[in-house]
Amino acid sequence: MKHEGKKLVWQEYQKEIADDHFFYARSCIRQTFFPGSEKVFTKILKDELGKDVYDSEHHTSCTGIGYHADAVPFETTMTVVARQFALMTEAGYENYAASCITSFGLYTEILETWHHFPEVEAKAREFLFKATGREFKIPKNLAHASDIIYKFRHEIAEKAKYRLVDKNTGKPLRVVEHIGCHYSKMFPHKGVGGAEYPYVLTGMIEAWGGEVIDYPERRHCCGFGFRQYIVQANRGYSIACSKKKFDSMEPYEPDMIITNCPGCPMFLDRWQYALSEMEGKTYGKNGNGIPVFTYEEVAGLVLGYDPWEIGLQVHQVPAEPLLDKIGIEYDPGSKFKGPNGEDLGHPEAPSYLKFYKE
Amino acid sequence: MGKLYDKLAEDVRFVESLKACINCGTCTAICPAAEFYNYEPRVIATTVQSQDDSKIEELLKSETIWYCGECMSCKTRCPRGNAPGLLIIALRSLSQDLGYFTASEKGRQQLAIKRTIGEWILKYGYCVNPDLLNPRLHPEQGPVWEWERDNIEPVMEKLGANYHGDGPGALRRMSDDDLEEIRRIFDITGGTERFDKIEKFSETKAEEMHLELGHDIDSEYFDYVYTTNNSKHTKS
Amino acid sequence: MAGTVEKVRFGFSVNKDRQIDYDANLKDIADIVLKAEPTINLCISCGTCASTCTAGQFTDFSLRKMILLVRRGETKGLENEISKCMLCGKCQLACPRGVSTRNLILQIHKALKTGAL
Amino acid sequence: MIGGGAAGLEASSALASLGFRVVLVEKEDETGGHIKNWHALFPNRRPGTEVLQALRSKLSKEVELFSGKTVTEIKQVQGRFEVGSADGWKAEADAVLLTTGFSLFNASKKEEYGYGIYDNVITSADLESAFSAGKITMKNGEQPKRIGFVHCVGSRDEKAGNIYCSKVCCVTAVKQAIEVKQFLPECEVFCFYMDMRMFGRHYEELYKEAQEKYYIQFIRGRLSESTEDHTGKIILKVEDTLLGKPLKIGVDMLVLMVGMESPDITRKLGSELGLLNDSDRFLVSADQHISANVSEIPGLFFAGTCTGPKNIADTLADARSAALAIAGYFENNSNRS
Repeated sequence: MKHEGKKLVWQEYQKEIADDHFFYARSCIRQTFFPGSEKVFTKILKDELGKDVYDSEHHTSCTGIGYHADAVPFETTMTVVARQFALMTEAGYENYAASCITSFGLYTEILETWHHFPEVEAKAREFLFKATGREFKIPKNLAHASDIIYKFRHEIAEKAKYRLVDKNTGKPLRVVEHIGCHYSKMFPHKGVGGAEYPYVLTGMIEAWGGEVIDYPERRHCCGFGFRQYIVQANRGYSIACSKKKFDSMEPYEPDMIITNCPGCPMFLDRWQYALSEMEGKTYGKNGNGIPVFTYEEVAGLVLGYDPWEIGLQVHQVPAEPLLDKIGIEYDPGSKFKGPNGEDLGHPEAPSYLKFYKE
Repeated sequence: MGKLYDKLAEDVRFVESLKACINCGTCTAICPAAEFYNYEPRVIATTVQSQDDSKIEELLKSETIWYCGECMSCKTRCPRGNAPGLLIIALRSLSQDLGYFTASEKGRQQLAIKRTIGEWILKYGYCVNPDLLNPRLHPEQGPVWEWERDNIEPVMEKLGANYHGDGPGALRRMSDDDLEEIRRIFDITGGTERFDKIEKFSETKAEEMHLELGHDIDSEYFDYVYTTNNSKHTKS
Repeated sequence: MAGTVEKVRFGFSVNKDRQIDYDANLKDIADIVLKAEPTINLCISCGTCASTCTAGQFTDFSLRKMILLVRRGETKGLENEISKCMLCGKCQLACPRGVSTRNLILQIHKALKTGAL
Repeated sequence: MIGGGAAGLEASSALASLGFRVVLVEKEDETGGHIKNWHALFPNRRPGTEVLQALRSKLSKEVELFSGKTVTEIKQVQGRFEVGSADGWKAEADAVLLTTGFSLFNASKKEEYGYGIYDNVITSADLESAFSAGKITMKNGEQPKRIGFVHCVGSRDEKAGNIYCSKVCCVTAVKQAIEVKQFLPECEVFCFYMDMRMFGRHYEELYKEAQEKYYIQFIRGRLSESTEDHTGKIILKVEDTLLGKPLKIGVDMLVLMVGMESPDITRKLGSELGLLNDSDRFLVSADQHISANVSEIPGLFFAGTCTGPKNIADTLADARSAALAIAGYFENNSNRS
């Protein structure tokens, strides 16, 4: 493998990412499963970097999951997206920051469609005005939240308390990066590093001391597939996709997986549990899984945030072996405690996957 | 050129997705659905390209068009700049418009999607919400999710969410005004019409199958479409 | 892990992969057939054999596909497939590359029956 | 003559034999263009040097050769042409023949194939050099046990910016596949193609020989991506389109059949002269069938691959045809005056 070759590709795909004043749009899946990640994102931007992030109470889902599960027509989705843009415009912002990859991909796709078919944009404007009386400007800058963390990765590294390094050996941790399909597969130039060798997570991992693993099924979808997960009868497809990835990355003995899409970390986490129950198979050492993180969680960890404040306890694959490997200080006993230290009991232990109750 | 083909050609997704396929198989080679279903995006493209209405009708009533996961990996690679994944969106739209989707097991699942994700958007402003992800329908979410659901308020507070709260933040309660705007958008843009069609055609199918359609996720027909898998979709 | 009992009812099982895994597939049948009837190498997958095939009119039998399946090591279920051929030999007359199709089918049949499996 | 490859050499000697004074400018130190990098030629695998020597030996002393000069400028001054190079060299001519040839597609632009990233992914040109050096080895020094050839790399590909077929890659792949088998008889060879375009005499026979004598396997499917596994093997994903199934196969070495492109220099000189480039960026002849060597500018002519992909025999015929066209042009001009 020639690292230089990848660097040449990366140079081809530099994208402009705004520096400040973001209109932040939350994600259906992220806020449901990993709300701590959205908290970390705004905390890092506001408290660590002194940026202005506008969090509107009026915005909604972009309807992307409904659209890609084909229950919501394109015209409806475009108009809801137009409404999000209108909220941004009304709030006096120009830089749109999406927490979700499906949203980011959809916004990109819609802007592209509007560019090529101006009559479609005109129709969306007309629909929006009829339904809400709102009007909008197209964002000056559209970024995924991971683009923004990528942009400030070195600033985060400077403030970091920990590095993605094995505290005993001093060696970089071996990290699998998983990019949401809709980040750049449709429009390679809209993603940092393009579609084939995306750099957005690699850049963070490198800046924070880790080493990226390039394994054969690196580009494979996690298997969400919208309707392929939503409907129980189809979940065999969804889990098969993740399994293919685990089998492919296993020989590299990864320490962790980092993702930038809201759905992927949930699936890569839960499917390890389901596979362990179905097949007795675990992908880490000694019955552990491979812990899966959002990039916000990893940023929070290197900055020294409390693992239980950022939400690592709601992962099914425990993070403790990794925290120990890095040497992150944490209180095992407060893992499943409430906000004021109250006892909330604890989840049941799975049959095979290792469980750390305290 | 047939009527169904003409209808497809009206869809902007179609215009963006199919420009003279050369049958090279680049899409199938990279397609996750081609690995785990009896499915080839290449064949979808050539079938539509034939402009043969009887073949297209067959496709609209088939299981085949429901296998794609819309990951759009095909779009990255096609040497002709096609996107079978977008073509699938156009086909699925038409299949639902014409009521053909109830002819296939996978197509019938649209009712389950409408009654979950679809209606949740209108109720919560988001496609998913922890309140809705019942461990009974999602056993794969595991014991940690069950614990989280049992302790949802303190856990969400600890993780900084504004669970069911007013004002901004994760998992906030959406205001009625905002939800009303979304509903109006659905009414004007064909979203409501799509939902109604899914219900209407599912009703006919449910009657035919002697299953109770009901109005929510606790009905015979819902349960049937949500869980049935005849196992003929994959390699045996 | 042998003897694992599924404790949770998920309502689905992991879909099987239909991708041809060339490296994992055994090529024992192909090896035998290649030696027994080397003209299999001359096939250009033009489909003339399949289009002229009488059995192919009434079943989904296709010698063109059969040859590829043997070469890729995808031999599961092939024995049943090949028994659909009636050995009429029309394909041999039609083949533009001079593949000895009749003997090829016999050799595939034989290999599948007695092969190294 | 701008360019001393096959077309430039052949047209020069043809024009010289017709009695014209010829100035041949070549950007490299030696004439021969791509042929001098090609170990053997299809379909009969004769050494490239053999053809090159024949072409060079025909050059008489009437041909004045300037090598190591990159032409950067062609100007029309009062019915004549002024040709200049970057280092200040200048020449005047009554007619100019562009024989600027082709450049090879930069394989690293097909990012998903991993050229320049994965160690054992090489191009067809790299493989010719390996043949010349008499050594086909992987990065670790071992001999490959399985090699894959990918047709249409940078050809028939809108994503790569080239919709056209480069014509010669299919037969080159077959030739190289056979040579690999002659070199390493134990090595398995696979060709991944979309269509086998065996357009020339004895090409189809070569294809048959590859199957019959060398057991080379042809799989109809365009490569979608290659990756490297933990053992260094290159993992390919294609569809076996004739079976209608995705296929995964590991190879020790992957050879990318890079296509032909119009070189930057042709487009630069062409646009300064006001010549038209086609959508494929090759130069446009006055008439594709009837006057393929004639440009829109009186006195300016084309030969060889500057007007599109050609094999050597067609290039040489095109060069001789250009020589006749130029001779005819002077004949007409002198009759008129």
